[in-house]
Amino acid sequence: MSVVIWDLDTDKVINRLKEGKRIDERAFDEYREIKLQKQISENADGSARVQLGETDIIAGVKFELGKPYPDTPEEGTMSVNSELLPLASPTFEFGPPSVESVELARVVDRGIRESKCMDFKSFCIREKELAYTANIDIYVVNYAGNLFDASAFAAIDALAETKLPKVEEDKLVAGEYSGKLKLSRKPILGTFAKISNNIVLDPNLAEEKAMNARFSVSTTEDEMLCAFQKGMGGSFTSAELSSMLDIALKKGKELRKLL
Amino acid sequence: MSVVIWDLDTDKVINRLKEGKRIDERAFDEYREIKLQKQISENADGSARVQLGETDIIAGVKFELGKPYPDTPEEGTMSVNSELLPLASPTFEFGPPSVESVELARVVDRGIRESKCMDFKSFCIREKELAYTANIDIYVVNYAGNLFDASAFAAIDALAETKLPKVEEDKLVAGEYSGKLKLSRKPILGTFAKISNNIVLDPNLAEEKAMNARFSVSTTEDEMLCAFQKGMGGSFTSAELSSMLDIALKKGKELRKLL
Amino acid sequence: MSVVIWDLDTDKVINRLKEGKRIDERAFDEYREIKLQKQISENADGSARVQLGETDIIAGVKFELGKPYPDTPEEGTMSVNSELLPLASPTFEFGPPSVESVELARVVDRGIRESKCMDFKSFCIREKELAYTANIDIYVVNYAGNLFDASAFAAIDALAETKLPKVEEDKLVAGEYSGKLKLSRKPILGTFAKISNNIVLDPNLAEEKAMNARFSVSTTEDEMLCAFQKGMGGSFTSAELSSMLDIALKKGKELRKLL
Amino acid sequence: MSKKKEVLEYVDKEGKRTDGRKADELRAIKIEAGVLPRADGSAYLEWGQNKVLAAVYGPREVIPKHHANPYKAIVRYAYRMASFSVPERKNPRPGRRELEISKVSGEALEKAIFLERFPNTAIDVFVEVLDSNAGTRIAALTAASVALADAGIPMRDMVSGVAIGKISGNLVLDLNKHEEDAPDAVDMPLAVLPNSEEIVLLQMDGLLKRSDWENAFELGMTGCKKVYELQKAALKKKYEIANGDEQK
Amino acid sequence: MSKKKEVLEYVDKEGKRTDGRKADELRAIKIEAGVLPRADGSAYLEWGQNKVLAAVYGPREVIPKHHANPYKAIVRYAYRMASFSVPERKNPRPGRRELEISKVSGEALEKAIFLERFPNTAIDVFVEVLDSNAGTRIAALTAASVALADAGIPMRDMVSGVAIGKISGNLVLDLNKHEEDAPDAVDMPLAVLPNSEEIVLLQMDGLLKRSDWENAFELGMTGCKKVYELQKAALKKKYEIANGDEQK
Amino acid sequence: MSKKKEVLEYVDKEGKRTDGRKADELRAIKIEAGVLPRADGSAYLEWGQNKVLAAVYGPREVIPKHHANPYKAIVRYAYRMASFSVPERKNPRPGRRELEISKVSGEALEKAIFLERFPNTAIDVFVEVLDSNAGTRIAALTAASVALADAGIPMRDMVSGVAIGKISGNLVLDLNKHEEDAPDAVDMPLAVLPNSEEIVLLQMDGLLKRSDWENAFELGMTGCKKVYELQKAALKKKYEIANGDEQK
Repeated sequence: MSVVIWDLDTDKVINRLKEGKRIDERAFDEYREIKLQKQISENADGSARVQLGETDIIAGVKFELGKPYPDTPEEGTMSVNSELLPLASPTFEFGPPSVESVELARVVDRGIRESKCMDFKSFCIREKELAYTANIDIYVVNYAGNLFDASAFAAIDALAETKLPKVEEDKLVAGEYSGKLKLSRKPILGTFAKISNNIVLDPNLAEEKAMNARFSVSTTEDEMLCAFQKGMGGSFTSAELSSMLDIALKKGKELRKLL
Repeated sequence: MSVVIWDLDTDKVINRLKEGKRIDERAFDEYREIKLQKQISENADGSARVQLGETDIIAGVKFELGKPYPDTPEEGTMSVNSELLPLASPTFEFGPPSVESVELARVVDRGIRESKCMDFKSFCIREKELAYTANIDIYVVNYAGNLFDASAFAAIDALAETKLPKVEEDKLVAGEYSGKLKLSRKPILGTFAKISNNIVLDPNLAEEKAMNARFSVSTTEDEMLCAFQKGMGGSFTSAELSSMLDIALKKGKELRKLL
Repeated sequence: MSVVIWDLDTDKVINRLKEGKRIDERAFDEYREIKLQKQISENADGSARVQLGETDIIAGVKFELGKPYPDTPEEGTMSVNSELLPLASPTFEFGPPSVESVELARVVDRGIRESKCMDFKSFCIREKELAYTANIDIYVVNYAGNLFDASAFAAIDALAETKLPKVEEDKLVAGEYSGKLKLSRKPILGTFAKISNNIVLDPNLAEEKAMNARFSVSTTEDEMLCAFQKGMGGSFTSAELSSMLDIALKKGKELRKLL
Repeated sequence: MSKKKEVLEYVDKEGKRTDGRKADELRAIKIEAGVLPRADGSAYLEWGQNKVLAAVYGPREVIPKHHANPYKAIVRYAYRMASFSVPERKNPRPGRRELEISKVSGEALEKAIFLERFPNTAIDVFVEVLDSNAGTRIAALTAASVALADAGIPMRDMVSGVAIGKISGNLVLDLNKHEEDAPDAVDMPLAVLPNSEEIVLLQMDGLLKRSDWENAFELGMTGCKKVYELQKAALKKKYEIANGDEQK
Repeated sequence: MSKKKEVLEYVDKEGKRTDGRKADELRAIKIEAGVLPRADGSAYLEWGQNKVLAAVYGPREVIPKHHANPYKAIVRYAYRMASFSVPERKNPRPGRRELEISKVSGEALEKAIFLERFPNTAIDVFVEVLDSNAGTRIAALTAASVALADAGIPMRDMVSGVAIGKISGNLVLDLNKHEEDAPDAVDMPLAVLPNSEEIVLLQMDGLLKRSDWENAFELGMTGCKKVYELQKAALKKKYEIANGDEQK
Repeated sequence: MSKKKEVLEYVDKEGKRTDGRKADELRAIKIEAGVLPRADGSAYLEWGQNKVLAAVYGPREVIPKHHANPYKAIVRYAYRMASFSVPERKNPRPGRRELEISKVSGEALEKAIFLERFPNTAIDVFVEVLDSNAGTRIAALTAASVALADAGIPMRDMVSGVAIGKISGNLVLDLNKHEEDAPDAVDMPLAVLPNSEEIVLLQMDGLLKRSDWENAFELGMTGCKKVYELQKAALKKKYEIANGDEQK
């Protein structure tokens, strides 16, 4: 029932690009429709659901308490985890995290962490002894291309809604909060696919299967770039990079307004 | 050397049941012969071996010390683990716990825990800080049907023999004890197999292979039911349930006398 | 590119032994050439690289802090780990430690530990609370026979170069040291292969494939034996043992001079 | 001092529970079929605070092949809780509770499906719990049953479920977490084929009297039938929408 | 202060050990063959406080197939300790010690079995330690050897074992845990084919003089031969019972 | 109080960095090809304090077979750090960082190799880091590229890499660990095919201005070309030695 013949799709994607068109008629620098649902889980300290076209992501934030790392005794930390749920695609399976899932989590992590949007010092409860860890868990529930941008968007949206749980006797009090998490920036990830020699923003499933190189960049409201990730066996030129950076900054601004 | 043709056995089981008989001539509500051996391991804090027909189970109890859970700061806890050892059957293999082994451990666990036979408050050594955990480990050494009842029986028998190890300087003193574990109840598990439309107690290996539904209930001396588990793809009617509950209560009383 | 026909090699090994010769012309009690490189990693607290013929081993020592075991409250400890890296042979794969890797680590461990060359009491920082653990990690980077002796030699050499990291506020200070690790003995492992009825020291790759029994003994400068390990499906006589022990003591002395 | 020790009034004199429900009243249930485009069938379900997504893939090839049954399809059911779906963060790896629930839930679906029509295949059912407040295994199974129908898999009947509870001596339907945490609470998840009233899932924790069984089952059956109506309505709604689309 | 530092008299002037045994005296050994009906062969063995169950399955198909040897059967040996068989609870997952013991024990059995008669098959030997007090690997191997014979697997010889020890300068047989924990204890597990006196298993921990080897081996050999007689007796007893049954 | 807060001068008025290097100066690099006899190709590389060993096996059979690609060879790249190669002991099991670096590094090699000539095979690249001080992924990839050439695998071009950094507002090449730990440090690992100047690996951490890209890339390209010369020299040296051997 889920038979997909990628080669045919790939041919179609490439042939349309030759005519200057994408198979779903979008402009080369156009995102699919984005739907955002906030606070989808009461038990989460923050959560969001993002649908980017048919790609569907649930992100939730949950704090835990722990000891600060020895080299940052006055700071808490964050951790991003992702699961490509078998709900989301006939090709996803349970098991240890795939390398794709690891890359997804780490790119989302760096896009947020390197923007310095969170003040990890504010996570510290007692120096050297007790600090919050923000666990950001990303669940892919429908896979239709560009998990990177949809996941990063869901993560930053969940964080924007996140409250810090109350701490009593060095334990978290479930369901009680001591304030909102402050975000000084809202980084937005922009991911491009290179297909033949065309570069398109926000590849859908068929485009992802046809792409030979991928590039992602996280951008902030103050026009900074805070993480790059090039992937796949193909290559980019310096000029292509320049162009993608410009588009990502522009599109990042538009997406940030949706938050 | 261990070739077994289940289909033939299944036919035989079903044909005899049509004649109102079980293949080993037992009554429908009759247990196989039960042999009980107490204290089979000196290093265990409590142990027992139970043979139910050819099914052969070793259970041992071993305490550890740990921190109470935050929501029960004045209580210790228990944990049941089971292993379907490759000794026990040509079909058992080493590896991560099979789902059958997980279900076995959890049904035994609930049969004991939900009877409230143990006073977990008595496991507490220092509130919020130190409490006993009773590890009940079940090893299946010969598999000949109805692991549930044999394992539950071995577990409760091992617990009935269990002594609490002495604690000094917040550590367990190996081989020294501070008293016996108190059990306010002795729950007995009763497991039924539905084969065609017949329901039999204590299925043997051939009957288990022929069964399409399974039901287990844990009963106590004060005639309480403290855990149900329905398994397999078949179904039961409410009336069948009523009848199994009555038999389990009656048979539980008989088995409890053997402890 | 890595096709190896072992049977042919095995025949050649056996035929040469019949003529009283080894395929690489060594005497039966002769080691291959040994090259030793010290301090190959600055981040390690001690490290060494040993090439025994083409067999190539990297060993590194790294301390961690932990709680002493309850039964030895005044002692630290050591732990040996080995990895048969896929770099080292077309037959090695990533994954959980193979039983060969476990045996290698344990034989190296016992050869060192049982010689009592380290004073584990000197590893204790605060009784019952804090002590050093010496992690000795062995990486096989080229596999050409007799991993046991090469690994044991690399381990003892790394230990001979090892410095104890400074401890401040119960934490290790990276890159600062409080003194050298003292070794009261330098145990040397000697490994023999039985091929047909010949016994040779330091088997190379082809000899290992042809051997039916293996024996290893660790010897010290004060002529003590401190660990035996017999392996493989073949057998030894008591007289063969006597002879191997004598050779190992003699050759151990020679190798110890290289340290 | 411990919260569990407080003597609580779980059902007041007028028969009202702490959240205002009557003994036989279910929490609000919302079901939507066909919500995940990649899956062969899917459903989203809210049951009080519980939120679950269910997806069905299959009948499809079984890998590895020796797990296949030459006489019928096998059902593989995976119940999982999102790490943030519970008050204290759950380790993302599946625990023993999730494995057991997956086993009995998959078995509960078997009788409802014409498995014998699809030998050598697997029907995979995945359910993810996004938020929870007691009763998630039944919420998951209810959603899974709708997702199976949405996938067009031929079924004898739906599987409809509810949990029966006992608190402070009263049999009630569909315990919430506050009630489930009562010191003497009994929790009995039940799932049936609503037309034949056959029991396909039954578990129970707590101390129950023998004489309670018949009443508890009867109460549960009325709950299951209410759930059944909601399941049918969700499927009908999707069918109407699909039909409407076609007629446009 | 530490217990290990106390100067202990492990062997008194009359040559008696702390548990009353003489230097060359084994602890009480009891062996029963054929105790697990599902297995092709099995044995239960008590050796002092040590208690082990051994089962043999095979020769049987090797899965995965590329592990098979086209010239002979492979022996797969699993030594495991029950979590409660030791003073401090053991993690149920097999540790590195168990894996190493399994490796050398399986290898020790190879020469005793006519493996070449069963190419492409596996002979699986499983041993579970239920209680322990020093010497379990030898107890396990001794039981395994009886279980192999009980399975009717053609053997050249039994494998019989014993541990030789040295405490306070005295060579003794079969250390118990108290002796094994002595600060200068040497422990040397040995297993042989008793008829040919070939060494098939040999390990040693502790500091031993070169000149001790020959005496240690001789002492060990006498112990192995005693164990061999007990193994034969257990098999004979089972054979007689089986025979008796047939003649009824 | 924390060390990171100190205002540090990372580049002085004369443009010198704390270790005396100029902005566009690489640390000392030493490359040796063909160092591991069992491997089909190998290399040892030192880059400042970084030390790595790389080995290549293949093209060889893919197991399991369904991972193979019928149109071209697949590249499997494993970057691992020895437990003692970092200031604080690393758990020997591969972490998520190692898995991600392995993925992007393997992908970076694909375009350099004529993969289409070896359908259904795997080219396995293993790199072990023995000592580290910032920049190990680039050191590893540089060594891997030499090992591939040493294995005689037909290549379009080498893969040559360098990390570009930004500290205290200055773009510099090849950050060391001290520089990388600066509070405002930017680290941008880059790898290219030096002849076509195509980018095959690019990552970046830190806050970078848009306008920095072009300058950063240009700086990186000069670094990559220096590395390329060293790679070629190492291969030439090995070839000469090998040739010399033949001519003896």
